[in-house]
Amino acid sequence: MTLQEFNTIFQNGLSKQNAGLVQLLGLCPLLAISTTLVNALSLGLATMLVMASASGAVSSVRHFVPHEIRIPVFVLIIAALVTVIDLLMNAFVHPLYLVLGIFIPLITTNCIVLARADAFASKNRPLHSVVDAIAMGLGLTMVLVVLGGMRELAGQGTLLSGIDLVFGEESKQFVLHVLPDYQGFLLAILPPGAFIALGLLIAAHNWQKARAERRLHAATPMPA
Amino acid sequence: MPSPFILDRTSVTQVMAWVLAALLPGIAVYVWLFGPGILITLTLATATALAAEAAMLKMRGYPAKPFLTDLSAIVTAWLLALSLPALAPWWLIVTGTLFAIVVAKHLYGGLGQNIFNPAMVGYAVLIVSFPVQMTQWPGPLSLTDAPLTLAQSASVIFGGIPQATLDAVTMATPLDALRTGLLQQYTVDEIMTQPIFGYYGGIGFEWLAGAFLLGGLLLWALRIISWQVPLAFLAGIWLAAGFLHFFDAGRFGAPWFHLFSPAVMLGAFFIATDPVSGATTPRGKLVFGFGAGLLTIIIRTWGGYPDGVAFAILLMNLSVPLIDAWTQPRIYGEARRRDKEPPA
Amino acid sequence: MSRTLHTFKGGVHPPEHKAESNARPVHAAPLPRKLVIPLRQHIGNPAKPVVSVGERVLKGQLIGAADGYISAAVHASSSGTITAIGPALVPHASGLPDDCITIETDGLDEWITRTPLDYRALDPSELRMRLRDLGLAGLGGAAFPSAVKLDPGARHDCPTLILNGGECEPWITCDDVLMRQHADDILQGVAVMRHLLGSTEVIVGIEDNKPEAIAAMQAAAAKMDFATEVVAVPTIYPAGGAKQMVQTLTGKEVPSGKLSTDIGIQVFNVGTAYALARAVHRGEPLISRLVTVTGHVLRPQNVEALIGTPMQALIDVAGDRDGTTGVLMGGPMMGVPITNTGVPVIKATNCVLVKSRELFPPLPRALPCIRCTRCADACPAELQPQELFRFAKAGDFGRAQEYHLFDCIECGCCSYVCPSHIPLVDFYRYAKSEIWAREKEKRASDLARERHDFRQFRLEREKKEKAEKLAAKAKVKRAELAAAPAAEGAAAPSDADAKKALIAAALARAQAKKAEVAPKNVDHLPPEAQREIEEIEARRAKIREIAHQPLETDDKK
Amino acid sequence: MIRQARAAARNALRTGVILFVFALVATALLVFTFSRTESTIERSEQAEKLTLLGQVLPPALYDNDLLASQQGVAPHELLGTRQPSAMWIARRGEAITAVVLEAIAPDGYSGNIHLLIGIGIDGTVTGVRVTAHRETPGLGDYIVRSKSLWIEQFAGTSLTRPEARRWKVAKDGGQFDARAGATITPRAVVKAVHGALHYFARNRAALLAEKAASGEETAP
Amino acid sequence: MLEAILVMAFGAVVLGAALGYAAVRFRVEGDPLVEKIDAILPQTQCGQCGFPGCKPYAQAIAKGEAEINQCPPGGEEGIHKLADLLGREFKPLSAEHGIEKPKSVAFIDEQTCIGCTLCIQACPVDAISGAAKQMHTIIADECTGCELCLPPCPVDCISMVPIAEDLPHWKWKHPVIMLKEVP
Repeated sequence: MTLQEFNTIFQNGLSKQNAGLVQLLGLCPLLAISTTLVNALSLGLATMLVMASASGAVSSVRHFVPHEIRIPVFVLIIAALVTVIDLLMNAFVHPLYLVLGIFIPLITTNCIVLARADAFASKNRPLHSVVDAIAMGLGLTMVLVVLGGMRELAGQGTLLSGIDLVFGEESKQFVLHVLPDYQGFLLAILPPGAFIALGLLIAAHNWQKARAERRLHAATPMPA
Repeated sequence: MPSPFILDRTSVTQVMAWVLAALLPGIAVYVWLFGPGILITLTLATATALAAEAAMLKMRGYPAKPFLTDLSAIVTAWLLALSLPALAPWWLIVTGTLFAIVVAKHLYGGLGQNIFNPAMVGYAVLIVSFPVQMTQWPGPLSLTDAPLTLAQSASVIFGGIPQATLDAVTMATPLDALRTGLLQQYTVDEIMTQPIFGYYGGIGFEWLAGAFLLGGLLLWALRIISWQVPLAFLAGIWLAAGFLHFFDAGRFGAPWFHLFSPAVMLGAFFIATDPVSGATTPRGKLVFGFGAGLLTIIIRTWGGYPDGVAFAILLMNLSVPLIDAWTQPRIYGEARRRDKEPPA
Repeated sequence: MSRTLHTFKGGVHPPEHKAESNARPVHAAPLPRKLVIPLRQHIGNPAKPVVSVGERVLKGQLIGAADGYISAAVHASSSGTITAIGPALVPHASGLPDDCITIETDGLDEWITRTPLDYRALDPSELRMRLRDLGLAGLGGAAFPSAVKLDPGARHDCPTLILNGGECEPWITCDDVLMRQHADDILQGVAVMRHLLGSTEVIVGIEDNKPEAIAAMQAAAAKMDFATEVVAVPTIYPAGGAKQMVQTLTGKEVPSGKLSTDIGIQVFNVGTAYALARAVHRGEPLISRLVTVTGHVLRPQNVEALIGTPMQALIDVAGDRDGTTGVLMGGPMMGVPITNTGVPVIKATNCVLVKSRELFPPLPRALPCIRCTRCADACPAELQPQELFRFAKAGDFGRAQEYHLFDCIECGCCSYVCPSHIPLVDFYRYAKSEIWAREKEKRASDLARERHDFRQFRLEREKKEKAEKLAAKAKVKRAELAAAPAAEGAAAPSDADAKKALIAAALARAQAKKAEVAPKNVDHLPPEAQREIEEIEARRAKIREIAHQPLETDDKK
Repeated sequence: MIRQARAAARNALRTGVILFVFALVATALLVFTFSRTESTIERSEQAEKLTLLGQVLPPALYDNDLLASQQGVAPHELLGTRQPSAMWIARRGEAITAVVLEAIAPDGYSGNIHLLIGIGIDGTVTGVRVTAHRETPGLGDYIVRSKSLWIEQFAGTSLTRPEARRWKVAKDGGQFDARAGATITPRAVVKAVHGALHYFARNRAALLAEKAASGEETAP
Repeated sequence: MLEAILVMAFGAVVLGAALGYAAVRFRVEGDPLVEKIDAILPQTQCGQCGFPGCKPYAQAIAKGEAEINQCPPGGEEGIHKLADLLGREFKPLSAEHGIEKPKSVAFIDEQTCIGCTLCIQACPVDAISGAAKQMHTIIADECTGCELCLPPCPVDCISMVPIAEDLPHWKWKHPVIMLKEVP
């Protein structure tokens, strides 16, 4: 894998083909779980983990899978991996597992995982596929984190609340009370807030893209 | 420049100005009931709306003058202000107005493009986000010692007041009282003996509803609104509430009580009739209004928030494209259904 | 006897402005030095020039012959010399030039021989052809060839004949004045129409803001030998629209996509009846008409203008004023803006309306649509203008058609009432012409695909035929060769015979090659030609169909 | 036709086998993980429940295995239950010190509020927690411990402290304060806790006797 | 455990076999997509795309063997329509296949024409009539403006005449409402 390939894959994952902002895949967990930063980050990382292992697995067996049963095979692989992760989380980070709840098994049906398996991993070498999955997962996590941060900040004026669910009681000191004595803007935490915040994020992303294009246009002189 | 070359005199500005004028009787009764505080609320909402409108127009590259003078932003501001509790804190007014103008109106494309009624979006955002503040209504005239003066109102709105003081002034709105009473297993008749209730609706509140009705009839007389939406809306309320009341008068409020709440009259004549977010075909307007009325009663009876008018109208806003598509009227020269020739 | 009147939905009440021009006496406009006569003044095929440059023509002489069924002839409006045949500016919304015949008048105004027609004696179809050659077209505005409308068609008769004196557009009074002055002649024309259409009922519909015209028509009707009902209809725009007039007078609606003749009703403008009377009784072709010159002029009035007279000449008659901001042909609701006042008066010119800032203030800036549905309330076609606008603006022409775009009569009521001042009619015109253009394009590409496929098929077939022919020839040759030795007697086919067969085959190949060099198109001309003829027939049918559409808007004021 | 069908059958066999192999591998993976995590998960779940019980029961009150002491309780109006609910017995040494009851406040603003109520042997509330509710966010949800300390005010109350007429929210003249604009929810909770205390008082003997018996059964 | 494995295995076998059988048994021949693409293409049959006609190009696009931006007569509008139909991204017209020109028809200068019939053989839609040694004429209504008749003409008597906007072809323009300020 060359550096250039690596760069292209990462650019696609983080911005150009970003799962959350451009492809709009996997919105169900994206919207439901991004109430706080910690939740968002956890689900994002879990999804990334599933994606990386699923893509790697799919890519390694891609030559043995006939075209007509590729979807069942991919779903089988993904479902198995998700169940494994579900069990592991249940065993080792139980409080967080309780919060993320049904959204962990739901990763199975997260279109972004299957989409990458089918669109990329089934056509590329394992290393590329894993890198692509990580890039995509990171892109999704990024969006989730920003969304979670926005909603948590606007909704309850804190950041990193619930960190104790992951790192134990003593990590509670890391919770940032950004706006002390904040009234709380409930809408941000409720489902409609998720849609509005995601809409704003997508708008910002498009705006930034359009601006970059305009700059590029202005920079290259028109051929005579 | 193509034909036609002459125009009727009516303009958007005129239409909006009449809507504002028709709100005046309601505002007058409001002042009589709750004191002049509403004037501060209206002014604050108007100023916020105009500032937000101007800023958004500038950002979107539209000229400010024709759009600021169309008065649509002020209509939104007034409708929202009249839906808020009297003496609502200033930040509540500003937040709601900003949301109405910036998100509900301009992010959807500005005048004529908003699929939801902006004032109701502002209201919904506030009730969802700040349910406590949004349900603190001071008691109307006859139930409090004396209405607050303008200066006192200003200090309440801007200064904020201690919880205890507010608790002393506020009381449950008639709808709230009914709901609370029902949850405590009282019957409707028992609840209706509380002092907050008047002849038909809440004491004082029913006069406010009457004033809105008056303004609405004025708009109808001027042909600024059509008869279909308000009539269907009120019919929806009356029939739905009447059905439930008939079914079990002990557990469901009387239709007149529901009809004579200010929110219903304001909603029927000023909000559901908003042309931009409402249905456009004659039959569609009937469906739209009736649906909104029905949903209002459903939400009032079983929903999680005290009033349902705003949510009902927003929900019906959503279904407008469908309603319009399904209720396309017969055009000139098109066979009426009964005239249609049987298929050969 | 009074008739139950019906109302149509919608309509508007713009200020009438009729009094300005209907009080002054009618004069004939002075003979201009130059007449420009467009060949396309009517709906349908343009007339074909039958004169050449330099030729002297007499007043009333045929200079452009009708081309096909849906067409009308054009005539010299005065005597003089043809100076040009070719593109010249015409009154059209596009401002584009069109083919015209220019005559330099000699001032003699010398008539050709005019022969009145004995319409009762003539065969109806012969009479219609004569009327077509006399250039008769509807004078209400759409200028549909009258001969076609006078054909009752498959129904064989048209029981109801409506004479449209609605003239609902503001400012225009030419029909009003015509009815006041020539009521008898108009009814003479009606007599001819009755005869051709076999009508049993004649109704004249006149808006009730023209009492003098109603009185004049009633007086004239009393003198006729057939019953004519002169009915005052309520003044509302567009009461003079053909469909609206039909509904007001009979309560019947013209079915969408059909013609009023389909329900046994035909509608003519009063001016058309007058022109018809002159054509039949005096043998005069349609070379002049009554034109209202009004608006920002010193003496608003009606003038009798020759077809081809520059509009500026009429404005001069009425008295040009400073402060003119533009000129319209027609009324303020449906008129066409004229960019150059040198354009000629044509058969469809009912009014020359001079604008000024005071009379026609500039239209205010348009705001976005707020879906208030005032337009829907005003629409006489009972459409949903706000939806049509949305679809037209977005280029969603399919949906626009679903919402009955083509039932729009472009009366302008929607634009008139729009509080956002949106030029709605413009959007409908845009959408309609875009749809027509696309349909044309699609037909062209379908034709190209079909022809290409056929060509592929033909080439394939030719190849196959050639191969078959070759094989058959070789077989014949081989059979001959085989037969010869057999006839001779004994020997089995020898090597020499095989050789001969080969040579024969080669010969056949060479011959076939020769055949191939010959032009293919000639070979296959007969079936090709047959196909072409069929296609031409199909196209004609299509054109007929297209030409029928505008009928709906005919006689609109 | 027949050839096509035969080709299809051959392909079916091939894909069937391949999918079968994948399914086998995936299931094996799952079985392996499950067997390795099973015991840990069970421990986590128990710990979770224990934590919840611990919140309504001061640790000083018990030294037994609370989870093992779980018992069924028949539905009762005072508990607001329509289905059998659970109850846990706390012991210190051999003596029963407290019970934890499940109760439901049916008249919340929007539906049932599920409660866990710890009651000492002397009829004093040791703690109350809301385990599930659907109250309006921001309006009625301050009854949850993570949103506010409101629920803590029940600790130490009993049927007599305060007296019956003061078992109400402040707005109705009682001892328990409630936030302005949202009195329905706390009213429901207060009523439910009061009901549970009555239930305990009425069935105290039966409950404890039965439990003592069953406790003996489980004791070594 | 065994139960779970059995259920999984049984399901897998059945599903896999069904899919494998269906994939071969119900394979769909022919492609409705080609028809849809062909309907968008202008039917000029000019071959500028590198395929011998519009249909072959449509087939190539459907198979993914050709880009959507190889049709100069279809122009930007055509590319946009194709992009919408196929869910691909818009690409500007590829320069190597030609540039978008105004719609034209061929015109034969009748003075120069020697009647060689070469153009007749080249015309993909049989829009030229004439015979050997006789002057040829373009049937303007049927000419697609493909320019394929230009190269074979030995005397260069054919020229492309752009279709001018005249009154019968005039269209109403999209009305301009100035809502936004011009920056």
